[in-house]
Amino acid sequence: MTKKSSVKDAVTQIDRAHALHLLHQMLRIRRLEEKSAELYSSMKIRGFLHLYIGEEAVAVGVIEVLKPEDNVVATYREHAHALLRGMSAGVIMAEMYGKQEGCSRGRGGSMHLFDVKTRLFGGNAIVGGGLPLAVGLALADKMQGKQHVTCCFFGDGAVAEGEFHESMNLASLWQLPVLFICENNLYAMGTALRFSHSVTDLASKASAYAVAAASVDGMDALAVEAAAKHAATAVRAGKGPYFLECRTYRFRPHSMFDAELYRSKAEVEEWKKRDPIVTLIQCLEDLGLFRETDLQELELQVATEIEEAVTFAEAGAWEPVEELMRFVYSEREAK
Amino acid sequence: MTDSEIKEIIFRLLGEIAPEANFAELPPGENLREVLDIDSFDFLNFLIGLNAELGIDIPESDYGQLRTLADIVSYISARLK
Amino acid sequence: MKTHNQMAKLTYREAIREAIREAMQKDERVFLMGEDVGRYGGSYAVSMGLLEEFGPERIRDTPLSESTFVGAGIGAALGGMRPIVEIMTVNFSLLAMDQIVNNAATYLHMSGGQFNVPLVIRMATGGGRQVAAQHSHSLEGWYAHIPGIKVLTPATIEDARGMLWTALQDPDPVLIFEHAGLYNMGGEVSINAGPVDIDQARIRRSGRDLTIITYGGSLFKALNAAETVAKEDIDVEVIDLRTLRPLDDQTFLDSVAKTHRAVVVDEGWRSVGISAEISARIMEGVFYELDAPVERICSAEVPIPYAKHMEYTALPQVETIVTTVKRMVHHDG
Amino acid sequence: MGEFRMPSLGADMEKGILVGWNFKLGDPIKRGDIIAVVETDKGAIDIEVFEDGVIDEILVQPGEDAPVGTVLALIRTEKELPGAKVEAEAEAKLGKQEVVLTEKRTRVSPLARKLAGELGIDLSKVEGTGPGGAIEGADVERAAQTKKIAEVEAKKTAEQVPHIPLKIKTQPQDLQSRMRRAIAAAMARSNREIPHYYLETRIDMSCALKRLEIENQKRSIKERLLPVVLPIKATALALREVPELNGYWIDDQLQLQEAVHIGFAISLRQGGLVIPAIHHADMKSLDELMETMRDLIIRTRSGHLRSSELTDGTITLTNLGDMGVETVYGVIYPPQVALVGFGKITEQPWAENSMLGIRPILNATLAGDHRATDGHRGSQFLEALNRYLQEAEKL
Repeated sequence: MTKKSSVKDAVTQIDRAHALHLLHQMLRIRRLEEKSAELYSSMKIRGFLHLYIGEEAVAVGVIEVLKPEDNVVATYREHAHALLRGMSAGVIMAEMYGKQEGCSRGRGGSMHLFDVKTRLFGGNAIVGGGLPLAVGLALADKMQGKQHVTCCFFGDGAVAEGEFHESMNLASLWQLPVLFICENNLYAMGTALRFSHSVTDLASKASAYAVAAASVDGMDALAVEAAAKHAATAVRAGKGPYFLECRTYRFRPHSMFDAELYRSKAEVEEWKKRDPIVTLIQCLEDLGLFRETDLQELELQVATEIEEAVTFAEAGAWEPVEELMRFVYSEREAK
Repeated sequence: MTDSEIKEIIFRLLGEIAPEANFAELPPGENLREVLDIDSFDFLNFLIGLNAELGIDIPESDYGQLRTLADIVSYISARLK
Repeated sequence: MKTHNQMAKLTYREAIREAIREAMQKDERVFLMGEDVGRYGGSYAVSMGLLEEFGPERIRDTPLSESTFVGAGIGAALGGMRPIVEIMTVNFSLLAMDQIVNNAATYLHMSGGQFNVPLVIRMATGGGRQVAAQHSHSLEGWYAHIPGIKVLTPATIEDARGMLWTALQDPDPVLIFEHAGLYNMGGEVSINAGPVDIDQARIRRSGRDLTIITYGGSLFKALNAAETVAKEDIDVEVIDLRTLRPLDDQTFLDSVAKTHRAVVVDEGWRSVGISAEISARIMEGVFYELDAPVERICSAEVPIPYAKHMEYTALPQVETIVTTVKRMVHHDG
Repeated sequence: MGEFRMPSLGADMEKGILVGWNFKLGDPIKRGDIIAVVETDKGAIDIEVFEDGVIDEILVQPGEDAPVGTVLALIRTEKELPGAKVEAEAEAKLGKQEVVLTEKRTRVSPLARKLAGELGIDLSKVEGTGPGGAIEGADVERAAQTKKIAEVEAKKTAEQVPHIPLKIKTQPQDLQSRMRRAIAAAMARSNREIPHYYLETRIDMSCALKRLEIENQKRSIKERLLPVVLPIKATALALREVPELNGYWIDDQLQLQEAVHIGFAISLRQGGLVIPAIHHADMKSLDELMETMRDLIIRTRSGHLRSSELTDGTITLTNLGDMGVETVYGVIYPPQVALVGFGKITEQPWAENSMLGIRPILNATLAGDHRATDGHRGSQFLEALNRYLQEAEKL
C-alpha cells in the first residue's frame, strides 16, 4: 500500500481489501455495542456502560498502526480497544455479564477490561487516571532499551485533569515514547467543550510542553489511520511523545442512564450524517471499489460473531465466592 | 390395618413427643396424658400426626374417647373401617 | 548464623541509605524517583551521595507532580522495573491517593490476577517538629485500611536497614513510613545485618502486668514509660507492631491474654484509626481475658498546632502513658 | 408474542412514567426504532425496541408510571422471541423492632466472670474493688479463697448427717444443675427483694369456649386453637389498660415497657423451666399467638432458643391447667413486676341473677410487686381480663 507522507492526500489511494478490513472492524464494534445496550435493558449487564458508537473510526485507525508488543492504556469506554487488540467478543461479553470467563474474571465489568497477552493495561474509571501509568510504562521501555510505543487513550474531559498536564510535562521532559490519543467527542459527560476548556483547540495545548501534535477528523477511519501512522513512527523513532487529537462524536448518551439534556436531537442527527461506517462505504462506492454483497457478507460474519459471544457469556459461570480474597495480594509464586 | 400396626404408629408419634418414655410397659388402661406427662400442645401435635398419617379427622368433642391406649386403638380402627 | 558479630554505629537515616544503595547494587531494575532525591540529596538527606554513585538515570529528580510520578512508578513496575518512589512526606501523598488506592492497590485483583505492581513507596510521617498542621500528619492508619497494599512502620535501626530489600522482593506494592523524628536517632546494627521480615510484630520489652501496643515513632515513648513505671514494680510488656498491614494481631493477643490489660499508643487521631482496629481485635480475640477496658492514647483530634507547648499537648507523651498505666494497674492514678 | 417492557437504565432506576408512544396499534416496527419516551428522575429518555414486528396491544397509557420490568406493549413477531423474564424481586421488608433493654447490671470484668464460672463463685456475693465498684479477677480469686475455707468447716459438720440417696431422673448433669441454679438464684432474689401481693378471680369461660368451638369447626386440625390462647390474648389486651404491670423495677423505680412481651413458662420433659417471651402478644392474632407458642415450645424443648427471647419478657404467665391444678400462686421473675397464673378449667356451680347453673370456670390469679403497683390496680387488671373473656368474639 503506497502512502504519501502528508496526511491530507493519503486518502485518495485506497486499497480495497484494506478498506474493507477497516469497515469490518468498525462493524464488529458497532454491533457489539448495540447488543450490549440491548442486554443492559434486559438487565443481563449492570453497573455503568459507556458505548463507543460513533467514535469507531478513532480506535480502528489508531490501533491498526500499533504492534503487538506496544502498550495500550485506555478509559472506561474501551470495548472497542479491547476487541481490536485481540480480546474475543465472547470474553468481553462474559466480563460485562460478570462471569468468570471474562478477561478480569467478572471482577471489572464494562469499565475494567485488562489483557496481559495483548498488553492492554486496562480500562480505567478515574478520568485521567491512566495517563501517569502510560508515562511509567514508556519510562520502563526506554530504560530497558525497548523500541515500543505506549499508546494512551483519553477523552476531552481528561485534558482538564492535573494528571494530563503532569503527564505531558514528564513525558516531554524525559522524552518518553508515549502516543497520547485524545478522543475529543465534544462532551465530558454533560459538559460541552466550551464549558470546561479556556482553550478548546486541545491539540494546541501540547506546544506548552514542546510535544509534537496534530488533530484529525475522528469520523474518517482512513484519515485517522494515516495521522496515527505518522505519529507512531515518530514516537517509535525516539523523537519523544506525540499528541494526536481525534475530533469525533458519540451518537449515544454518555452512559445508559443519561437524558442528554446538554445537547439537542438535531445536533446528534447532524453528526449521524457523518457516521464513520456510512462515510467509509460512501467513499469506496465513489471510487467504484464497493459491491453490495460486501456489506451483506460482513454483516453476516459480524452477526455470527456477536451471537456466539452472547452464547459464550450466557453459558459462563459465576466466580466462586470462595475466591473473593484471591489476588488481593500475589500468590507466593517465584519472584 | 391391624391393631398392632395402629399401636406401632401411635408409639412412633408419641416417641417424637416423649422420647425417653418406654412404651413396652405402657398399661393399656392408664390415662395416657398423665402417665407420659403430655400437655395440651403435645396432645394436639399427636392428633395432628394421626390425621396426617391416617387421614382421620378427630373433632374436639371426641377428645373424651381418647383417654387410654386401648381407647385410641379402638377409636382409630372404627374410623378406618 | 553470622560468624563474628562486629557492630556498626549507624543513624536511622544512614541505615535507610545503606539499604537503598545495597538494593541498587544488587538489582539493576531498582531505581529511586522522587522530589529532590538527586541533586538536593533528599529532603531528609537520606539519598545524599546516591546521584554521584548511580547517575541521573537511576536517581531521578521529579517535578512536583505526586500523582503522576507515583502513577509513573506504578506504570514502571507494571513495565518490569522495581522502582522506589519517595514521596517527601505523607502529607503530600494525599495528592497521589487516587493512584495508590485505585491503581496500585487494585490492579492485581481487578485484572483477575494478571498484573502485579512490585513497587515500594517511602514517605516520612509524624509530627513533633513544629511544622504545623499540613506537615505533621500521621496517616499510616488510613493506608492500613486498604486491601492490596502493605504498610510498614520501621522504628529501630535494624528494621530501617533490613525492611527495604524484603519489600522490593514483594510482588505487591509496599508503603514504608519513616517517622521524621527518627532520622537522627543513632544506634548499633551488625555490619552484615541482612533483610528482615515485614509481616510480624516484635516484643521489645517483656512484662507481666500490662501490654503496650505501639509502632514507629511512639515506640521509644512507650519504652521510656515502661522503664519509669518499672521503678514502682509495674512490669509492662511493650510490643512494636512493625507492620500495620498485614497486622500481626496474634502477638498482641497472646500478650494481652497473659497481662489481661492493654494500652494502644498511636500518634494518629483516635477516631476510626489503627488504634480502634487494634482495640476491636483485642475485644474479639481475648475478651474473656480482659480485666479492664482497652485504653488508647492518641493525638488530640485537632490539626496539629505550630506552637511548641500546644503541639506537645496535642501529641501522645510519656507522662500520659505513665499515668494511664498506673491507673489501670493500681486504680490510684 | 414479544413483550416490550419498561427497561432498567441503571441500578438506581426503579420506575418510569410513560410520556408517549411514537407508534400506534398495528404499526410495523423494526430493531433500533425509538418506540416510546419515558420520564425518569434524570429527564426524558428515548426507549429503543430490540425486535422487528407489529404492535399488537398497548397495555400502559401515556401519563401512567410503571415499575421497571412492567410489560408496556405486546409485539407480534414472525418467529417467537424468548421474552426476557424479569423476576420482580419480592423485597421482603422485614421490619426489625429494636428492643431496648434498660437493665442495669453490676459491672463485672470478663476475666472475673470467667473465673467465677470456673471457681463456682456467686458473683452477687462478691465485693468489687474496681472502678465504680466493678468486680475484677482479683476480687473473685479472694472470694474463692474465703469460699474454700468455709467449705472445709462445712465438711466437718456434714459428716454426722446420714446421706439419703435421692431418686432423680437421669439428666445431663451440668445442664440440669446450671438451670436449677439459675432458677434458684432468681427465685431467691425475688423472695428477698419483691413484696408480693396476690389477687384471684374466677372467670366464666362459657363465652370464650363457645367462640373457640365455632373457630375450630371452621379450621383443619393443623390450625386448631387451644383454649389457653384466649386468656393469653385477654391478658395482653388487659395490660394495655393497666400498663404499670408491664415493666421492670430497676434503680428503685418502675420502668414501663412499651412492648408487651409475655414470658410463657414452658416445662422441660427432663425437669426445669424455661420462660421464652411471646413478642408483642397484644398485636398478635389468635392464629399468630398459636403459631408462636407452638414454635416456642418446639424450639425450647430442642434447645434452639435465641438468647433475646429468654431475657426480654416484660411479664410472665404460667398456665398449669394441663396439670389439673385449679389455682396457681406464682413467684414474680425479677426485674419484672407481675405474674399471671391460670389453673384448670373445671365445671363448677355458678349463681347468676339468683339462678344456679353449671359453668366452665377458670381460676385466674395475679402476683404483683407492691413496690410498683397496689391491689387496686391489680384488681382492675383482673376485671379487664374477665371483661375481654366475656366478649371473647372480639379477641
